[in-house]
Amino acid sequence: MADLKIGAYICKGCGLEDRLDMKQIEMTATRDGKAAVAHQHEMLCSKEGVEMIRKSIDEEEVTNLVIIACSRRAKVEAFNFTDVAVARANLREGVIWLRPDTDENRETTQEMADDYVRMACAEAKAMHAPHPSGEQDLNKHILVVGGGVSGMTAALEAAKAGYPATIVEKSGALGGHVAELYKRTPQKAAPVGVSNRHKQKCPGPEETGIEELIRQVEEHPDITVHLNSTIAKTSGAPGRFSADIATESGSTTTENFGAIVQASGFKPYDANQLPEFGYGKSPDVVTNLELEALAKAANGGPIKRPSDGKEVRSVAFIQCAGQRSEKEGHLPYCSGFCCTASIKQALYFKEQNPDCDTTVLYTDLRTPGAAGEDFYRRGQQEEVTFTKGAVSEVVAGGELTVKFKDIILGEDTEMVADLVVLATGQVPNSGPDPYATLSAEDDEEEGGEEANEETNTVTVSVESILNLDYRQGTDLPQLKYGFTDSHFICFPYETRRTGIYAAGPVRRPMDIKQAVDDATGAAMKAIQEVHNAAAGRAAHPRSGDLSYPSFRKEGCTQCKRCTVECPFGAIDEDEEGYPKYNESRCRRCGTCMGACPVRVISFENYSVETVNQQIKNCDIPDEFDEKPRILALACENDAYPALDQAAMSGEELTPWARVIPVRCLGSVNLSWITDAMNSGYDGVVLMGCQKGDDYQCHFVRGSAMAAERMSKVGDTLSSLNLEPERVVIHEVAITDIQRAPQLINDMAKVVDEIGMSPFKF
Amino acid sequence: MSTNTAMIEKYRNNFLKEVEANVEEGDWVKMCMQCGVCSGSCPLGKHWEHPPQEIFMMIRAGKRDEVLSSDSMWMCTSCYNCIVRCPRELPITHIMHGLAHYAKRLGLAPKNQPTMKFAQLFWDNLSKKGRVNELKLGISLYFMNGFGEGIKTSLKMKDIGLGMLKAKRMSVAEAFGGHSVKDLSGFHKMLKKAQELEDARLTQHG
Amino acid sequence: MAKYEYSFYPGCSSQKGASSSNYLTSVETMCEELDIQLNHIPDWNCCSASIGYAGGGELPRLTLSARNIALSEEHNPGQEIVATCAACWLATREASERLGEDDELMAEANTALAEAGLKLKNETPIKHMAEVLVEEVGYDEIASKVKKPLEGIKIAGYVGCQTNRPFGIHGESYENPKYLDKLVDTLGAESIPDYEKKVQCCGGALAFSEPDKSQEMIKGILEAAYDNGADMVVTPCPVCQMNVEVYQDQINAKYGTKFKMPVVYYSTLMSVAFGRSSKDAALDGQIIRAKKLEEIAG
Amino acid sequence: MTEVVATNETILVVGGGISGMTAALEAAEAGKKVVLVEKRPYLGGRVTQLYKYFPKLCFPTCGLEINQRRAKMNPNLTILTMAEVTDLSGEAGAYTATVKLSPRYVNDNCTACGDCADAVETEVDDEYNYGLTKRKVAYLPHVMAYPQQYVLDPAIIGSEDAEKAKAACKYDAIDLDMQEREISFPCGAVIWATGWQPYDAAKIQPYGYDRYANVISSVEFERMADPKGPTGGKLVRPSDGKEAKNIAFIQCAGSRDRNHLLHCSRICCMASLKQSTYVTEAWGDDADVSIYYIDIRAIDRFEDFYHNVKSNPNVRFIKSKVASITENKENGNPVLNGVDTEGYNRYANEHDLVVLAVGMQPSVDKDSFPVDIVVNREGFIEQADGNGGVFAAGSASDALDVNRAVQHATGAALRAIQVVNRVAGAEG
Repeated sequence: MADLKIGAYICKGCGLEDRLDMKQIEMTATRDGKAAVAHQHEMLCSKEGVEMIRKSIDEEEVTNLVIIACSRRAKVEAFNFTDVAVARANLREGVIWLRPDTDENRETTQEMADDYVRMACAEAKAMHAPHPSGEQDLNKHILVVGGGVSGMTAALEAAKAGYPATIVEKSGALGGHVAELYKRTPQKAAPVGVSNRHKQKCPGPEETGIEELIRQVEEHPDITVHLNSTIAKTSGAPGRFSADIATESGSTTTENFGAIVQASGFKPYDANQLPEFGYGKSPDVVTNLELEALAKAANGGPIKRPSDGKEVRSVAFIQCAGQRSEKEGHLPYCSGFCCTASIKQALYFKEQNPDCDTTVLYTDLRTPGAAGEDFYRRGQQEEVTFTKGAVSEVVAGGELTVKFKDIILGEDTEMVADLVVLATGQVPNSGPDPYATLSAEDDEEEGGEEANEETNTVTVSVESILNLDYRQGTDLPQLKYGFTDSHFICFPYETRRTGIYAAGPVRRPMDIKQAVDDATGAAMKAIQEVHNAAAGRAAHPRSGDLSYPSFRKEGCTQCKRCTVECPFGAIDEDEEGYPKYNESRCRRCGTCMGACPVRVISFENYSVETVNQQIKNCDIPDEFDEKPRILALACENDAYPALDQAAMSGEELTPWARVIPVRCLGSVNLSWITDAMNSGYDGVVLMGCQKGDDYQCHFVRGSAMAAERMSKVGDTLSSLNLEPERVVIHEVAITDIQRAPQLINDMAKVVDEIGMSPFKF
Repeated sequence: MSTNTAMIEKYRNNFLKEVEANVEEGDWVKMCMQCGVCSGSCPLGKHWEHPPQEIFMMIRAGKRDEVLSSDSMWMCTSCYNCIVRCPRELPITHIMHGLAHYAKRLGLAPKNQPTMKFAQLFWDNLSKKGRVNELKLGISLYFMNGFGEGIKTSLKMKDIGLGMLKAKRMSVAEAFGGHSVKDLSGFHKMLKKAQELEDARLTQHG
Repeated sequence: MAKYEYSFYPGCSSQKGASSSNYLTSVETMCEELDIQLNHIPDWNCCSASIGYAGGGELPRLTLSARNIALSEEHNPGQEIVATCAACWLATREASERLGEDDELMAEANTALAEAGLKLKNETPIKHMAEVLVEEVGYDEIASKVKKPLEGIKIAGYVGCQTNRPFGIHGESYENPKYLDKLVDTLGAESIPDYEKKVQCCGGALAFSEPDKSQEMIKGILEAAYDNGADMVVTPCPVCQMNVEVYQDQINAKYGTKFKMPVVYYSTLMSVAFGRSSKDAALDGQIIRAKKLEEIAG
Repeated sequence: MTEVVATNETILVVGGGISGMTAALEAAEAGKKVVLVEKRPYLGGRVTQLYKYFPKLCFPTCGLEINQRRAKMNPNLTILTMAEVTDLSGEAGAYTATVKLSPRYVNDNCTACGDCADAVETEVDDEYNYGLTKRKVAYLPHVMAYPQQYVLDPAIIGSEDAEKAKAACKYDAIDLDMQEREISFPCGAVIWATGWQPYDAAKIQPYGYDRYANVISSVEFERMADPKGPTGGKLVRPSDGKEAKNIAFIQCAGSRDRNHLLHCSRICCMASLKQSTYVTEAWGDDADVSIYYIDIRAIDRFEDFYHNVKSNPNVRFIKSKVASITENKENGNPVLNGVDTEGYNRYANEHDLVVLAVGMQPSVDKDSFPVDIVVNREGFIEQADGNGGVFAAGSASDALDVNRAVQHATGAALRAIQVVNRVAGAEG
């Protein structure tokens, strides 16, 4: 690699030229910033401007670029030079758009600009162009855990795209719970032309199609199926997963995979926890899944009741049985599929005998979408009776008496039925929550995960599904009630274990149609990760990032902070107790870097040093200049964009502020604060994302970690005899367009009150 | 055995089926999703002991006597607000008429229900000559609750009557003969046949 | 050959000496001016309106309308049926649709009709006169016939129920139909577009059996008309016209109000606006005289 | 916009809302060439007009920032804005798409400095705020709009303002001679992500949206709650600017209704629950929220959110489809008339403001797809073999919330990849 040579490229457009002394800017870049070459351009982002830079890189052998123009969020496509290190000085959104255009402000505005030029040059100097690690090759093989409809769909869809899949199914057969169904709810709404008049029927129950799906899976040349098998051990990382597949008989085979889809499905809710509904007291009280067995047994004939084999002439369905309830042992959530499932099952009886009385007792009938509402209509068309009632008790006897409150007629009443079906819910079949267990061992883990623990009222399987040999536990982290769902709305598949994607009811309760969609999406993400890993690219949210953390073994004290605090469990520990990085598990947030007390962790283009150099190279006027300096460390995902938008919206920012974007507040190393304080800054403002249950941190725990660390900064300050008010941390959302600059301006007021820092030299 | 007891025999606890088979548009009742828009739309809603949506629920709940002996259906003024607003397309007005008619046939409708009486008078009046004789209808109406009542009502309506006469919108001539269809026998045979067919359907179900 | 020709179903109340005979008079005048020829359905019978249900079951009632349609199809073949009475129109059109979608009923209806030597084909559209005016004739043509604009008269357009629901005039909303207002404006009078009671039920069916209940609703209709400064109310429905007009004294007596609001038919307005006499416009049929119209008609 | 370079291995994504963006990015990040066609001048679609997402009450622009960054960095992705697919011929693996490009009158030189907007005077209704505010005829649709380029409203062409805008631009970014263009290019698979539109509230006549100022739609209320919105985030009444504290939400406004949309729009219950938190957040104990509903459909884990809202004493739930709305002429309050079906109680309730939870309707009318495709009677695209290489993504396929739309779109990306990979295999 050529020796470091810094090039500064200065844009005069967007009013920069009118507001700033460009000669001065260039001088700052060359004199203070040590830029070997400097070029100005009327409009740097124009074709000509970009060509000028390109030419300079090629002919003047520039290795590290400083783009002195607009925000790093603007004109990204234009300044996207991948072969060199690029730093950007934000003089447009960062300076002139946030400062009033008046003579008395000209001086401070210029100082601001000059500082950002110095900082960017210093940053550039400490940067290297990131290069892919080549840590793993392309492995297109997808491991699918679970052979139900979700797992089979994931495998099949992947294989259809040319990615071989291996299914590991615990039981002796493919098909999962769907194989236990007599029929499934219709997947489509009424076609064009079907009028609403009830004489024209909406779609009814249909074949499950599971046999066909199994056939396709079994016949596909690129799909391997292991039955009666479990995952004994999973090690490695995306692109180089290694899984030990153990059969019941005890034999184990080890295979390598590029990515994993976990489709371990759900466990039926244990109805023995519903004695009030007579379950266990009468064989004629069954769960919705048990009813499917009866229907299958009847196989088109009349459904008989278990107790005496008498044909069922009246049946009551109790919705939300053990669900949507705060009661001990009940599921607090709604399983989503049960309303349509009960309609479907009522139609099993109607299909046999239209005179069979079928009553669905519900509180809210939940049949969403086009297909859902049409299926509700179909139920009504076949004369299924829907009664808005809250069931209190089922009394077992010769025939069953269902006691309920009719909410419409406002009366306590009862009905008799030959058979009672409990619409019970789905319990996720997930492994132990790594953090629920970890938090027992590690104090650090509490706080953030408390919520998780207390909401885990549902009894979750303690049996591991994946048996990951990760430092941070054997299975996918859970969110709530044992579901492994991601907490993102916009990015539903982003789990906290890169390259492992949950699909189906293990992720959230769902019906067949959603499970199929979900599994297809999970397969998509797995395929994508296979390619990311091979190319050394980061996955969401820093998609495409080639930088990855490395550490200086000599300096490491084996404190384990990095291995414990990594939100993604990317870092293991080697035999000697040193951190062992797994690049393709890493999401490049830098939380490890922020955690490291001895500053040995860094990325090529983002390190303790790159930020430290920016802090140090900001010019600190002495006390008597009455020109304080306020350092703002802003999350690049939310706080920094908020400041950009503030600039576009004409908000004002104090001229004392110097803002440095960080990948995540989790990457903020305490040393930056102390160094800033030592070098005379008067205040520090940290701006990160919301933490806690509804966290908005794109790295899940980054902002929470930062908050924990900062809680200790007070001691550092007092040891320097500095007022604690000088360092504040705020949760800032991307929409805080007025608030974001205001928070920094507030610090300026504070400094005004408590006075300048004594640490100016 | 009265039709009523016959029906109870046949349908036992399933009033919904009874309604489907015997009440005009009764097979729509099952489609109600209990939103209540009909009840809220009825201009006479406050006078209903049980509004339509509740009646539909009562039918499903098998509350036969309460429904059929109810005064509620007779409150319908056929304004069609419920029909046009019903999200499930139930012809509620017709169902209410159907229920009222069915209740009356079974002799369960409340005695002396004024609208029932008027509606019957109206029907008798029109079926006699094929066209309504407003004068006779009016008179019989005033006297439907007996002679004394009749005189009172007549006096109360006197001014209106005079006004109508004056405006030639009422004619004493109507008292004698009055308007009629020409093919009266054909008309009566037709109605008789229609009635037979209607009864047949009922008894066949019953 | 007239410009428009229809098979006409006048209905009981329009007969000589009946409660809306004045409606027929003004309709005939209006049609003369608009060159609409009305061929009466020979020997038509009562539709049993919507109140016939207590005595008449579904089939007998449907058969009544079936007979009228059958007669029309036999004697006025190819002509659309037009009714001026809301109840007549509704009952006939409903019967036609119900029989159209239920073969069993259709067969039974024809069995009964056979007794009177009739057969229902049920191929005839059934329209209300208001539909004819709005959809066939159109406001422009109506405007072109106006000789005496009804200037200075503020008129509340009261559409009521059965002309409006469940069928109504194409393109109009059930809650806020505008065609009467447009018609009023077309005739040179001042309309009240946001007259809030324009589709309020007058309790027609219960006027006799439950006078208190219906009169309470009529009171609201009249109050709103006064509140909006109306000189008179116009309506397309004989039941509405009668109810809202004739009970005003009783309502005044009961509630101490001072209602004296003329209630006229659109056909009366049009006859006057078209320059015809009070008699042709049947203004003498008003129980509460519409003086402002009489002045214009002269 | 330069000509599009595409082959039969290219995936065409129609619609740049959250679903289209997701499908396009997932495919592009898996190494596929993708052309993304968006009708609006910017990406993001309807979610850019939302203030918050349920159930986290986080901000859509937060995820949009990430997706925009993904789009900016990805060389496999070609984005065409102000573009519409007018024709799609051929078959799976070999389609030809015809796209109409409307003139933006602003080229890539634009730096979003905003000088043109300052220069022009004419203002028109701002569709971004559903016409609740005006915008200049030279405008950036919203502060985070990407591409970050201004747009000239066609209305401006030939006017004085046009010249003013051109004169104000220092970067020669305004090109008044831009013409509508039509381009054609090949593609192997198509992802149809044209999304949804709010049901026209005026059609729900009993509720008088077109007659009463204080009856508004849920999408309008969403803009109102946004600090960047027409009222600066203040919950006030359109009629008189009075603070709206007593607010009613009417569920199934246009949904589950044979007079309007037969389907359940799925999101409206959660949307109203979410919006009720705007009210309780704004007014605390003075907030008075009433939610009129038939069934509250807070599916799966959303139940928690419902549970939390229900536990707020200032939020009432009334099981009733409101029959009609009238207006109290004295104070302009909408009056809701109906029956509480739980025990039959009639009501005539006055509120400061009424929000109609309008349903989701497919953006594309069922008869105007440029390609033969299977739709149900509600106009949503059904998954069917007959659709060849065309795959629906997001709410073009059903009424879906954002999370499920993204989930669905991710799957659609794979189905498209299967097709183009077959092509690649065949072509070796």
